[in-house]
Amino acid sequence: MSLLLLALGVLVGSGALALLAARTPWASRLGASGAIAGCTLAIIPAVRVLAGSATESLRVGWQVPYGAFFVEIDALSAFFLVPILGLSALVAVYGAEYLAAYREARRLGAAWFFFNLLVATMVLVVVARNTVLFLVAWELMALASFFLVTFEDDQRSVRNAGWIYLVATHLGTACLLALFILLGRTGGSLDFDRLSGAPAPVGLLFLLAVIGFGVKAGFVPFHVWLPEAHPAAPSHVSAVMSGVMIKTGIYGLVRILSFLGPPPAWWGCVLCGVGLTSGILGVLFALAQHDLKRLLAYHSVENIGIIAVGLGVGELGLSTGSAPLAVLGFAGALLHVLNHAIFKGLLFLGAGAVAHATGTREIDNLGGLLKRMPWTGVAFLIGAVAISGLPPLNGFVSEFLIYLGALRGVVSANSTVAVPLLCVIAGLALIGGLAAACFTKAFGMVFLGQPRSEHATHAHEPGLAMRVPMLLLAVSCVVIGCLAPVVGGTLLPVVERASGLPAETVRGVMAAATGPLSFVGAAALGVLLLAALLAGVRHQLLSGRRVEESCTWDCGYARPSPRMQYTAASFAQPLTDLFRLLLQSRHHLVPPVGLFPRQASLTVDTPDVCEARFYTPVFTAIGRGLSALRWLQHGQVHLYVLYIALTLLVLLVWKLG
Amino acid sequence: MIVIALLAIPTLSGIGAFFMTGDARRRVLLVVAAVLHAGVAAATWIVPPAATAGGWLRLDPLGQLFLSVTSALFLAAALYAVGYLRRERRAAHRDFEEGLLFTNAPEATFTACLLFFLAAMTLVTVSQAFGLLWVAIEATTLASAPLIYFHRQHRSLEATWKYLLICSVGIALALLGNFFLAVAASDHTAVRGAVLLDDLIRGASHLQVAWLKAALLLFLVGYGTKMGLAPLHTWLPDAHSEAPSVVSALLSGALLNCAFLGILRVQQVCAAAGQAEFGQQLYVGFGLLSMAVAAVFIVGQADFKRLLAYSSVEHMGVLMLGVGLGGSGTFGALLHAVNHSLAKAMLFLVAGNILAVYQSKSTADVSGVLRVLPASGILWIAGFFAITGSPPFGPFLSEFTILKAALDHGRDGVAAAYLALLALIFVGMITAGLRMTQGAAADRWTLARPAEPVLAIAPPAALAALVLMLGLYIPPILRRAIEEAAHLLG
Amino acid sequence: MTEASIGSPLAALCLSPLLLGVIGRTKAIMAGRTGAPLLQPYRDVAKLLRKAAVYSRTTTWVFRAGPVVGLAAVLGATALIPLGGVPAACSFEGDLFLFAYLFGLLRFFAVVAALDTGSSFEGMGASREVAFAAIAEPVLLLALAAVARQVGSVSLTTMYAGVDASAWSGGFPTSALLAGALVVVFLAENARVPVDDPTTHLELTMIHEVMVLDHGGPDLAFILYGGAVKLWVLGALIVGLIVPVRSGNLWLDGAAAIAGMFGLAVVTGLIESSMARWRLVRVPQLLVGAGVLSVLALVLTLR
Amino acid sequence: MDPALVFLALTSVLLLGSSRLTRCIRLVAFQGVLLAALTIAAHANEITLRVVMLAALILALKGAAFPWLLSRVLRGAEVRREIEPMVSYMLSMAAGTFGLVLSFWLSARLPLPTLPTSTLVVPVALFTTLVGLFLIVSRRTALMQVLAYLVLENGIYTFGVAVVEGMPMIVELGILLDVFVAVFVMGIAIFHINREFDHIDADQLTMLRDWTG
Repeated sequence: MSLLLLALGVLVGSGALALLAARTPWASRLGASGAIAGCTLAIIPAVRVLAGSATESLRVGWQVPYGAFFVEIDALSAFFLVPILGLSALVAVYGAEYLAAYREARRLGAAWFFFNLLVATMVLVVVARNTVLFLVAWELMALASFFLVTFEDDQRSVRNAGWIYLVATHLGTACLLALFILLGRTGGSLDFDRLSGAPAPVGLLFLLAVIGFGVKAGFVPFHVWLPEAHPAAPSHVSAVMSGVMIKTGIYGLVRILSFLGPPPAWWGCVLCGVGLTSGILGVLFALAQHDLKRLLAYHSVENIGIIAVGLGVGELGLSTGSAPLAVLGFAGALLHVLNHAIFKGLLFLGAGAVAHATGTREIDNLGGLLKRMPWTGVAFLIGAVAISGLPPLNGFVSEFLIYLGALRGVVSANSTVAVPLLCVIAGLALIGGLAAACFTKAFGMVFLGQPRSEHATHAHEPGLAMRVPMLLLAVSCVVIGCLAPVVGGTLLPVVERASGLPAETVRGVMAAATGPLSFVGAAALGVLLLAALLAGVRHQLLSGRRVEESCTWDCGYARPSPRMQYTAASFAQPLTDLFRLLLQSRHHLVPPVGLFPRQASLTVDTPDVCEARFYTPVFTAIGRGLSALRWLQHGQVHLYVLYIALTLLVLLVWKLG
Repeated sequence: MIVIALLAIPTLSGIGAFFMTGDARRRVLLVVAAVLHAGVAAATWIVPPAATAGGWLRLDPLGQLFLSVTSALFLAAALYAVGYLRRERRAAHRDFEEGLLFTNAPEATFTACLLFFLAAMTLVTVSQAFGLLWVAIEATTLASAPLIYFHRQHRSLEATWKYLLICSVGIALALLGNFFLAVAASDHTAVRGAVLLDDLIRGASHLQVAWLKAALLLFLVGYGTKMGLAPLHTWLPDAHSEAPSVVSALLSGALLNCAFLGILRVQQVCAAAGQAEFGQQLYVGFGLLSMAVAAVFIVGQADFKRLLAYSSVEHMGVLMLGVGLGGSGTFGALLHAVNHSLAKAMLFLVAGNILAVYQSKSTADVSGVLRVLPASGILWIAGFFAITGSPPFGPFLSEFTILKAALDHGRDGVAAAYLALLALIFVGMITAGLRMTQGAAADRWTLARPAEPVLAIAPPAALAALVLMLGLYIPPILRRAIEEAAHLLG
Repeated sequence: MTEASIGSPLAALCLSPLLLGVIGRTKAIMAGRTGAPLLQPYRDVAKLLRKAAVYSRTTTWVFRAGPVVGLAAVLGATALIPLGGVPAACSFEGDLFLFAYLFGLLRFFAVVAALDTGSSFEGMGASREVAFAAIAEPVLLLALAAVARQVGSVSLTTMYAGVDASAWSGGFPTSALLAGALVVVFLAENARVPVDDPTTHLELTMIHEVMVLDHGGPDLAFILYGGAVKLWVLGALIVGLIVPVRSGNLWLDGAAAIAGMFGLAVVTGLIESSMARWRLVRVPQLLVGAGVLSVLALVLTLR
Repeated sequence: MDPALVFLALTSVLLLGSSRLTRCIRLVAFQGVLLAALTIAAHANEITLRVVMLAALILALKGAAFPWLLSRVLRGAEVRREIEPMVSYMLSMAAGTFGLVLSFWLSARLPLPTLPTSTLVVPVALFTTLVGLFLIVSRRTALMQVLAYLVLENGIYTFGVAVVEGMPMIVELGILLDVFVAVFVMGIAIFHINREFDHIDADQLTMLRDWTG
């Protein structure tokens, strides 16, 4: 625990120093090294707890109302700490080089201060065991990330994104305030060990939690801030926000669910429904995007949806008292938290490297980068396969657990539970297929084929500091994929903490699940080896023979040019057409006219449907309603006095009459 | 003795400042008086002063709390005022909104009124008799009116007129309230002719309930006008936006508290008479109404000083709501009074800096403050987050306490409305705040960035530091004081 | 490793090209031609393996990796597929998901390899491939889930071991519906008529064939062979359902299943020669229809 | 003391109906005199020096000083009569009668604990207060509003002197001082308004507002 506090000190301290050294090149060095040191310090106790040592906790008085500095690292916190700290450390290395490009334009001190503050507050959020402490950390986390999002605040779009983010997260916090106070109504104290949903309507608390934490996590329809804010932020920050910060929402949800006692079945259904909606809409909108980082942001919505589905399956299991369902659901969800942190962080870093090298995030302006940025390309490819949930990588393992849980439920449970679970299976399959489509598009259009623009032609591989983190993340994707059973084993205490089931039950189910997991791991290894073997065979076959280079087969067309390549939009078109009802894309068509048309163009953009169809109208309506009331302040002093007179008379007549 | 000193320091130096010649010396006097006053006020925390003037002047925890805030704010304001007066041009200069020429009021008058204003507010905090309290509160109006009219141009004059008229009418009603209270007391020998707060509280059980209630209503409307509760707040945005920022800071941070104290005094008596609920339900109503009305004008507000003014209306609503909820709500309200005063005064001072450079009060004309005036920009945005109740600043804790009080007392509807209004106001405030601070700097500043004099930055920075401190750590001594004060209100 | 466990993969590896031959021969006969010999596919593969290769300058290692990974994935899948009553080489709870996702892996690399050429034709094919697969995948899994629910078991081998005559006598409609759904998936995943026409010559209308335009030599051999094996394992899913011979004697069951496979091949040939390829826009409707079938089947099992 | 009270009520009614500012000033001055008389009458049983001083002071301020001050201001600003008010004079009268009823109703709700020197005190005081409020609301010129404020003050003060006994001298003096300063400052303000805007029409002072409809 002392290590954790020390780490927090290091993080905040180094950030402050970076702030002081804002003008000097020391700002980056101080900030980054501080972040790395802090993370490495803090990860030690987390790993220790995960390795099975006892829960560490510390409670000291804090001179604010209802406050206490009460922190604890139990298995659940530790499990969230690991990705938070690991990813943040890697990202700090990456950021040191990434931000260097801005050195002339901006003072990097603030950026590093808020980055380290963000890391520190994320840590505090997952270890806090007192409501006030939690909320303060929670809001600070939001503020720090807000200032990071608006790093390039001289661009209008960035300012707008920051505004949306700030408003959204604040509204979410409002729900959390009510939630926690209601939870603490009976306990007499706002420490977590005294919270309970006993008196209040538990259903309300559940909904408050889903909304309050769902805003941060990015559940549809509370996700609107996500596709705005993540692209706006510097890429290393997007990696942290998308990879781990939104997971604090999941953490909060799991933590609260553990307070609320045995769930009714509809909670599970709600979570599954929200999850599937988020998953499918998220991936569909991702498919329709042409900004690489926006696409990735929507995929965060999708993956958060998968996690929510896992939680939903778990809740269904708890409500029906079927341990396998519960354990597998929670295990899948939690493991997916870790996995998504890894590959989404990796992908955002890759996208950052691309933007850094080419100066554009427009997929249709890129292409052929694999030749120019081989390392980034490989890393991105691995990330893409992983996020599509394909074996032999880690993404498949977590989805497999959820699938297995759902299938077990379908086979055993009664139809009321089986129906949502079947929806889960079908939904996950659809999501998987669409995700694969989306990432073949992303990787194919960005890294393969020929460059579609000057930017892409002159791209170059980034430096070591940006490459190494990506490669490490890529490696861990493979490792987790192959070591599935081992990972499953480490999940035991976490699942036990999250589901609240007795230890031996969890152990029993997981033991049953490690069989399949080991097969999955073996299959992963097998496929890799098989591929290696076949590659060797192929090499042998070709070794003696003449291997020629020529131009791509162009079906007899005379002069193929890069501009004739399939674009991202056209690649996604069959699917976007299929789901046009949901997507509501806007087409701007300049049709070719005449025999020799001078010019013709078609641009398609897909604004977020929730924002366009719901939030914007509502906000404008509120604004109009309020401005209608402004006549109250019309400037006529007589009438002002009349207000006073009337108030007095009304009160007198009402209270004395 | 100490109490007398507290009153004498500003009064005498005010008279001195009025007749003194030489701006430099007068400014020194202003600062010296402020420092002395603050010093003595601080001393009261160590040695609790004895009652004087036959118990008419006494510093109970409630008074001490508000006195300390007032004194601290005045010190900051005085320091700021020195720099401000240096910046102000003596000759006639052009008004940036109407473009007419205008001159300032004589600096002597300004400084003198500033000090009299402090004296009046001090009197409010220490007076233990309702009559005296009334006199003091009316005196604050009269002393501050010339301050608002420092810039002798149309809008400030209009603001002054409205301020005078509306507040005078309000206070007049409060006077009637005083008489009613006396009548209520005249029923029983135990309290007949009682003028001191303590006597009234002691014999509260003998008070005539009907008259007491009527008196409460009159006090509420009267002092509520001064405090800026909707719909009696109408003077507030005008006065705050047209007064020099340093004055606005005092009006919003100290004056409103004084009116609030007036209402609290009556509530003390009612609580003692067992009529606490009668007032409290009214307070909740006024609180929510004020927040709602403030929200109406905060969302989409184009003038950033009016924005701050309406935010004051909102926070006065929060205070009333807290007191109306009672129990821990009262604690929260008093804590919030402290937080709001510090934060809002800080914001007004920074607004002065921005106004001085951008020469416009319109949020549309101001952008890129963070680049043009880094220090002010940081303070400005921090202040906005503070005043809208975001951690790690003080207001978050107090607003949280009030929310908890509401929910703990089972007033879920009130809590929901409170949360919704706070959220709405957050959106309105933050939209304006961000629009001003973020963005690229206009070209005219890319070459030469305007200077930020230390006297313009240090006072608000100090206040900001206090607000931050109160958000992370509430000193036990302050906490105890607030608890005692809340205890006085039953 | 008993002979039982290697039986199914062995059959898949050895006999799968023969399926192509059978289909081809069936179509030829229907068209009144003699057609190529049944073993032609083996010859093709062998020939291609002996050839040299030409690569586009645009391509990278991804293009070369595509066929390799694809074949590896399919071979992996053979280890999971039971052949009627004959158990799979390895079977575990939820192996059907691994099974389905291995084809996802195959598809992923086939698509990126196609995109690597930068040819708009191959891009076109790739985009259709992913679009249809995205809908086919849920149908496949729903159908398998239905089987699982019907039999009450969660691994392919046990599931198909549980499918016996009673499954038809008792729940006839269910199995029929599932078989129908699986057939559609089978046709779509293997790029057969009415979804795709493997023998067409107009790139604009192709799906799978156009993706492999640039592949040649051993790579094409891998793809060809991989395609055949894929045809086999997906077919096995259907055959295991519609040939409910569970005598307990592995040889008998195996023989029945293999016979069923070739029967399926003949049926495929008949379908291909009796109907034309559908317009691309109608393919999703076909797949969704299959989805409806499996949902219906589920409703029946849930009842 | 009833006659004094009745006169007070009458003057208030007259104020409601009168348009000439000079006349209004005189009426308010007369109210001041009445108030002084009331002060004496209320303590008729024991006339102390304190009471006399108070009465004298009231007479000096409300009967002489204020009228003088305001008529000076009036001379400064070249306006003789109230501009057409928001509420016509007839309607004002009607409203006045309604106010009278209301004040009697209210006073019925508030039974005086100790027997008052006159039953008219509370209603008349309330009535005058209401009239003051009404005038502020319904009249345009700033000067008229100051007068109205004085009427309001008078009403309240009537209540003070007639009902409340034992209000300490210091407070009484403080109150009077405050009122004096208030009127004085308002007078100055009006002077400035007249100089800046060339009119003292308060309802044209609407530059500061949030409503641009």
